[in-house]
Amino acid sequence: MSLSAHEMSSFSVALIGKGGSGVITAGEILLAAVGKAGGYGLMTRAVGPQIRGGEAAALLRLASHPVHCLDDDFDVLLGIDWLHAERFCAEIPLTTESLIISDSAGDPIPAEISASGARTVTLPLAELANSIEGGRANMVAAGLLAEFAGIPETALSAAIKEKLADRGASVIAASESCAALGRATARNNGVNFAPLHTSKDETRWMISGNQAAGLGAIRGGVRFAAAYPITPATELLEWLAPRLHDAGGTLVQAEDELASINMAIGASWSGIPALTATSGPGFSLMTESIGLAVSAEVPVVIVNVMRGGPSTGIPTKSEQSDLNIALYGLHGDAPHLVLAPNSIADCAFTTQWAVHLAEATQAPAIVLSDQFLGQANSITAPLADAGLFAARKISSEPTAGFNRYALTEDGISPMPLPGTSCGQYTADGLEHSTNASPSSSVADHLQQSDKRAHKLDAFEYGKPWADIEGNGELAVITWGSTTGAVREALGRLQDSGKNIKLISIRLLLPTLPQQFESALHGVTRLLVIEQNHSGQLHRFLRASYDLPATVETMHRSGPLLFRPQEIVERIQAWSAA
Amino acid sequence: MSLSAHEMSSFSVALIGKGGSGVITAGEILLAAVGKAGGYGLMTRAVGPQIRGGEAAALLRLASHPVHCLDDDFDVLLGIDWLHAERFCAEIPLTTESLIISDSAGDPIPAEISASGARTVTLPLAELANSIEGGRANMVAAGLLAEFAGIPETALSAAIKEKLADRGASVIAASESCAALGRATARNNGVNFAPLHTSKDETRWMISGNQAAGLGAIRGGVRFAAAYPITPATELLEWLAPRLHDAGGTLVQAEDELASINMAIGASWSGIPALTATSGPGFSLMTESIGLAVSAEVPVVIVNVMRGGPSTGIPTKSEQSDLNIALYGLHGDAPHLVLAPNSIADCAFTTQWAVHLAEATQAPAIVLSDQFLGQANSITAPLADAGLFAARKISSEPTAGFNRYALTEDGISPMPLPGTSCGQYTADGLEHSTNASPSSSVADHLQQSDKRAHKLDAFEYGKPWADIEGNGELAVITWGSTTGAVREALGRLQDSGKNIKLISIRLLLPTLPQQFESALHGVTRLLVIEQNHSGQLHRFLRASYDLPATVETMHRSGPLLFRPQEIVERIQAWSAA
Amino acid sequence: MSEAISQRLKASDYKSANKPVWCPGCGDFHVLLSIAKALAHLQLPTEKVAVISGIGCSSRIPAYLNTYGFHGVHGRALPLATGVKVARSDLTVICAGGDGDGFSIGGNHLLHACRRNIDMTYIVMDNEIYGMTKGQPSPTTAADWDSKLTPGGPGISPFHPLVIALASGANFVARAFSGDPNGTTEMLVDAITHPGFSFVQILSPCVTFRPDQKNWKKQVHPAPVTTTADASQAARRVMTDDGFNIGVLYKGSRPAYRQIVTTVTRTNRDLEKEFVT
Amino acid sequence: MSEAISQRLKASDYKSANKPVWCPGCGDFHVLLSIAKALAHLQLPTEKVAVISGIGCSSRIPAYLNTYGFHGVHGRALPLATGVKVARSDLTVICAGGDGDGFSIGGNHLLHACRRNIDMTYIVMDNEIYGMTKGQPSPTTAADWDSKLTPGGPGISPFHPLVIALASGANFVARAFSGDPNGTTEMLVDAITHPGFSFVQILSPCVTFRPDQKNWKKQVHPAPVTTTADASQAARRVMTDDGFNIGVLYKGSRPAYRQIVTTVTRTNRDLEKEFVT
Ligand SMILES: Cc1ncc(C[n+]2csc(CCOP(=O)(O)OP(=O)(O)O)c2C)c(N)n1
Ligand SMILES: Cc1ncc(C[n+]2csc(CCOP(=O)(O)OP(=O)(O)O)c2C)c(N)n1
Ligand code: SF4
Ligand code: SF4
Ligand SMILES: [Mg+2]
Ligand SMILES: [Mg+2]
Repeated sequence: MSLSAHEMSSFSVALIGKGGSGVITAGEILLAAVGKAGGYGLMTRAVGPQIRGGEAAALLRLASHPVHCLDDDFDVLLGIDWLHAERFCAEIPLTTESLIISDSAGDPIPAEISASGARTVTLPLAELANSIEGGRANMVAAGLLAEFAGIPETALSAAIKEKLADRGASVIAASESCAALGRATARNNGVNFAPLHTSKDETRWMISGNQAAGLGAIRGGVRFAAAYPITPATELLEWLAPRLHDAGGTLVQAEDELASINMAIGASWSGIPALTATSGPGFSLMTESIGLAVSAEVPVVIVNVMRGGPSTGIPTKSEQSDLNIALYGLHGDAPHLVLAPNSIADCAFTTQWAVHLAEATQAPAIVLSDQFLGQANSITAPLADAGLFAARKISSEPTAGFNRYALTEDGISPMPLPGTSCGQYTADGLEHSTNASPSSSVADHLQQSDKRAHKLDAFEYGKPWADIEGNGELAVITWGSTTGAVREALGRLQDSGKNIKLISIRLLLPTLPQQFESALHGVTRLLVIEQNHSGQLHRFLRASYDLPATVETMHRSGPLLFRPQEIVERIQAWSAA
Repeated sequence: MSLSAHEMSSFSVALIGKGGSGVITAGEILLAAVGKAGGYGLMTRAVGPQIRGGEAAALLRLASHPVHCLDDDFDVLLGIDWLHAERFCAEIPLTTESLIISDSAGDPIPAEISASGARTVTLPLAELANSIEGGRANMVAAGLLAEFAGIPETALSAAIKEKLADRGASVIAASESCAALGRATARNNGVNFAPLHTSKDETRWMISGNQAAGLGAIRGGVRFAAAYPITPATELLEWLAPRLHDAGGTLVQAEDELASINMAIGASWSGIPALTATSGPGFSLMTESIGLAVSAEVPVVIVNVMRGGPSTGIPTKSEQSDLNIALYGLHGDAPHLVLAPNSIADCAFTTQWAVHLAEATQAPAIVLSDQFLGQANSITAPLADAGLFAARKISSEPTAGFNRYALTEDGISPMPLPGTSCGQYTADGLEHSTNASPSSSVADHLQQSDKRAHKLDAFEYGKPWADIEGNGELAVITWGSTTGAVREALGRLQDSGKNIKLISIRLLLPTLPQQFESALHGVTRLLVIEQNHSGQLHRFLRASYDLPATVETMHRSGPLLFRPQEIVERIQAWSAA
Repeated sequence: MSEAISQRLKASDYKSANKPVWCPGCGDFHVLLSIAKALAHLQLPTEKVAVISGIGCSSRIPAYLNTYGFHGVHGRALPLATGVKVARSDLTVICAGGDGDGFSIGGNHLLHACRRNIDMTYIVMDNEIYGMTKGQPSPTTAADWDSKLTPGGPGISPFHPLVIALASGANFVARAFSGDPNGTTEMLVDAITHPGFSFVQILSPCVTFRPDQKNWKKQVHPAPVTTTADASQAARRVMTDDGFNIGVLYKGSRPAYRQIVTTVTRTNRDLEKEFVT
Repeated sequence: MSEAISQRLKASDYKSANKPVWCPGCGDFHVLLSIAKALAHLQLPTEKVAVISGIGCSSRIPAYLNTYGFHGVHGRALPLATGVKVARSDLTVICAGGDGDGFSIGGNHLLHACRRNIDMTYIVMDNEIYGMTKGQPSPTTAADWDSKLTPGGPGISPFHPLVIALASGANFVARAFSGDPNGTTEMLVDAITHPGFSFVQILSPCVTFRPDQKNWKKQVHPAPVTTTADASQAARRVMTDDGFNIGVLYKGSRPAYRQIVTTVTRTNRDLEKEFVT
């Protein structure tokens, strides 16, 4: 099988199997192994409707360079078995170049899958596994695929030992034997893939976006989290629970999201930087109290790991459709911050930055991650600490006549923490005068409204507001997880000599007219790409900025994520027009 | 005092007094009296921070033609006393032409008020009242002001009898005597106002926007309401409670807004058209479940009587700042209807229409009223029934293989009501296939997302989507209660020969690109006027429509409402530029 | 149990064609069966029953029944059901869900639904866990039950749903065990026919995240006391029992909440007259 | 009561300069006084006290105290206070509000705050009405109390906040009457010093919308029983009393919920190591 220069550096493989077949475990081992070998990669999973034990798929992309999205199609689809595998069809695109591997003794490949025209090969996976005491077919598959990808034995073996550490020595031994059989089978099968180029000596991290966001939060100074479980944000909270405790903080499980956001606001108001994480339905429940944080000027970070909407929607799938509610979902005029990480790794930086900004501006910051970023596991270079920390403007020695909501030049008023003598005041969601007493006066409302807007508009955000890459008259604007596929598409176009500018907006609110204008300098045509049904970013950009005369948009609802090639094709058609 | 032709037809008066002074009662009597005389008018009230019994002001505009906003300034300010009266300064603009009346024996006029340069006169209000057994100064004031306004004695007397009916004959007699003394004093005081021209024979209604919305709801077919009290929506619910019962329906008081919206959805799903009413904080709590109504395709009407925001904000004052959350506040892509009445009277029509549209499209409809519209009392011509009624596409005899969420041409799928045999299905907030079973498939999500958007986009809304008046290259766009002041300003400009087009949008969502384009036909410059801090309508219009090259905006937060003259001046400056 | 000659509906007639997403062995399968059997016992027309739920494994149940159903949002099943029953007194309304849905996020509605005493039956499939989100403690989870979200345990004592129901005014309070479908069916029949708000806690094991609950079948036992009509006595009993007393613990006689009276006593014309001045 | 020589804070030192918006004669004036007196009795530094509330007439109270305060949104005072106390165990946290705020929209948080048993005091000024919104029934309003929103009365029986608190695990439960500021002060001192979650229902008349409550001063009487440590006994007593028993009805000994341990046992560096593969 001959691969193009580009594709050679990345190898995509899907493992499918029914509940208990261990495809997820095998996928995780492969992912870890590529990391140990000094490569890169990512893995997502797809599951059937069953709560547990239903059919599952591990979707992997192993690479010699950092990757931020799945590839256009899969080089290999391996089915331990094919029960309900057709359900995953849409998520596992195959071409005639792809290879479908199935068990010689198993069921036939479902018609929907073989309709792809991919080449097929049957191998005695189960039989090989059965030849080893305690052997399992998923481990044979792992060995086979590792061999295809060119992952060295040492890396795979280390990954197996780590992953199965708590299952005991005999399970590990059997797994290694199975993997070895798989490797041998691959070598002897006439199928060849170019091995990945990896550099063994570099340290790699294995991290999901939810973990990265948790890490960013702790790095930023968060020491209190309130939690109500919801897919796909739960793991962020579960990751934080023990670690916050060890960092000198705590996590409290709340009775609902109304409680969790208020607990976070209470903790923050009392001086401990605080966060909560949720997804669309829970986020909806939080908006009233996020407005309280706006009015009372209390920093707080809310991570919304977006899933398919509206309503309960599609809890286990990704979509970028909570942009509207994040931007506009608070009642009244309620200036606040909205940020979005644009890669799994960036979840760490963006969350850390969000903590820093919320604290510095005494405002709520909403971080829009999504199911893909949050739940995908990735192999990356270590994520550096951005060095940004909660640095609130504290009033540590207030004097008589002190005004909590004083009108300052930058709109940020020093805040005394409870315990500070002479600083007593009552924080309030009612409109108030500078000295924090409730007021319905025209002048107070106008002053405080101005102040709340101004403090965010006037803040110096610096470069991270957007990732801007490339040059040219044509630009693509995107945000969040879609950036991965867009970036890769633009890279491919560049390889073929076509320069397109990328603007991936990390700080969505407040709007930054000057920065935006200079980012658009020289751009005559714009393409807006996003993963939702109504083109929310596009409308937001129209509302907020002066755009070039020609703007097009590429958007569709989830759960099918954009792949680089469709973007390449769209841009080619667009730029040729 | 000589008045211009325009001003002669409207007489503005403010009555101020401390708790118990009866200024609100006097104001209500005056308002009713002008109605009985065949005139028009409106009245709002302002109160101090005290829960009850604090200082209060009745702000009236009595007129010979329908009025939809307060006038630029007040012809007369009468203080029964002046305790804390300065708090109302901003709301009671006075000019050097205005007249301040105070009690000869009372405290001096506060400096903030007399700073207006208005003429002042002292009259022995209390002394006159004391000359009558059981007499009260507020009734002397009522007589005095009725005389100034040219309201006939019969009308005033009828209004007194009606208002004080349950206080007994002696109170009524004393009040009438006081009023007579007031009248005599007015006649003998050298101060003259041109009397209002009214036509006694026409029927008038006295109605507030909250009542009108209630009436519209019942006319539209609503028979179930769920309630959680909140200022300024409570009166709507309180008005409905006994009347829904008498109309063969009911109102249930819920434990919170999460419950009230769900009760309404449940009732509607089972076949009874349903409504709930709230204000910003409560609306925030409802958004998650409004999204459920979107996904499950259940009609429901939510009236948001807006108040000052963000957060608890200014509960007793008006603002148009919940437009953002109404348009964009649901998570996911969640197409729904947003409407706004643009006058007190229009609260009846718009709410009735909202019920009709929600039922016809099986979608939630949000009606954005506000504190001014809701709580102002007005004298209008009787409000005709628009004849629009809940007409849901019911599936009354479903047959085997029936699909609740079938893909139809207009996107609206016939809905069986519980009790219908063969129609059993489970309504769901999870994404679903046409037969209502949960689905996370790419195709189902896309189809249903398309369907939900399409059914609203394709519906024939007809003319009421906007009030469009006048012609010309210059146009003003506005919405909701601000329309009153804008309309009057444009009327004045027209009187002086300047034609400006008015577009007051009643149906804000879905967007109607064709209708909008034809409304803007020939318009080269646009001014957007609204009552909020961030220019929410302006941004929404930019996001949704192609606007003329030159667009300006006039917006400010509440609670100070726009007055016609400032709009006139702004338009003059703008159109001259 | 009366026996009709023809067209008698069987339990299976109350089940829909949808295959449950539940894990094999989940207690909720038995609850589904018990509901179907109770409905068959009562011979309620399938289209005259509305089953309303929130979100959770257990809350998936409406789709598995061949009745009308509404799978609402998390925690709001009771107000949704309230709207249905107040508007449509002709329907038999069953509200169903989990301990997370009903006692955590939905706790407030439980309080007020009990007070309101609407004629419906509320079934909570209590597995002392959030199953759907993969194993976090619910309000009925023991204080020391270790989980990722609350390492070492939530650290707070589980609360008593039945006491809460009694204190708030539920009119019928029972505890059932899913592993005994016949007993559960009987209790459900009783609950559905009893006027006002009936609350049935069904201990329903989560085999996936609470394998320890497989022991429940050994722990449950019939309540050693008879049904009382004294709420305070019932509350005291429940507060001090071992949590495994199975039976109808309380039956009250408070009148159920009013429903829509569809008679029109005032026309729109009458309403309009109010405004004439 | 010990007496310090100098700098002893007086009750008035705990009051702020803000003038209450309450109606003359409102029971909440006395509650304000009682809180100030209790704080003075305990000689707590003003800046070490945080008073957290929701929305309502009663919820305005933080602004009238010279402590730190947070006037949050309607119904969410308890979770706000929970965040404060968990984060800052050095503060004395008092949560305060009305029966609408605490039992209607906020009912769920009451259940869970009691369970969580955080060391704070929750004061509900119960006037059996929504005062702020001008007179609608609250969960403690009698079934037949007529109002515009519920003509003829809400038609549902009032619920028992104290039983709910007991059933959910509050560690201290008392009922006070605002018209007896000295008795109330004493109870508040007791509540604040008792570890864990203390719940004090203060009957506090709304003179404007419930003029009938002026009678309360004749109806209240000391509870005829002594404080118990048996929650089920206390619950039964409260369920059957006349609602006017004044006194500390229950004192438990459950340990209070954990608070932040600010010791760092794992650095960021340590955390990062987890990810290395
Ligand atoms: C507003 C909201 N918050 C959180 C969730 C996530 N969620 C789904 S089910 C569930 C808990 C389910 O537990 P339970 O009600 O006990 O049902 P079980 O799965 O155990 O049957 C949660 C927290 C959600 N869907 N919506
Ligand atoms: C989310 C929300 N819903 C409704 C309101 C309106 N509201 C303000 S106070 C209140 C009730 C207050 O009653 P209670 O807590 O008993 O306090 P009281 O005024 O009687 O002291 C209500 C419903 C609100 N502010 N926010
Ligand atoms: S996770 Fe537990 S509750 Fe959910 S279906 Fe499986 S066994 Fe049942
Ligand atoms: S309305 Fe009632 S509760 Fe509110 S301040 Fe007045 S008396 Fe007090
Ligand atoms: Mg459960
Ligand atoms: Mg109250």
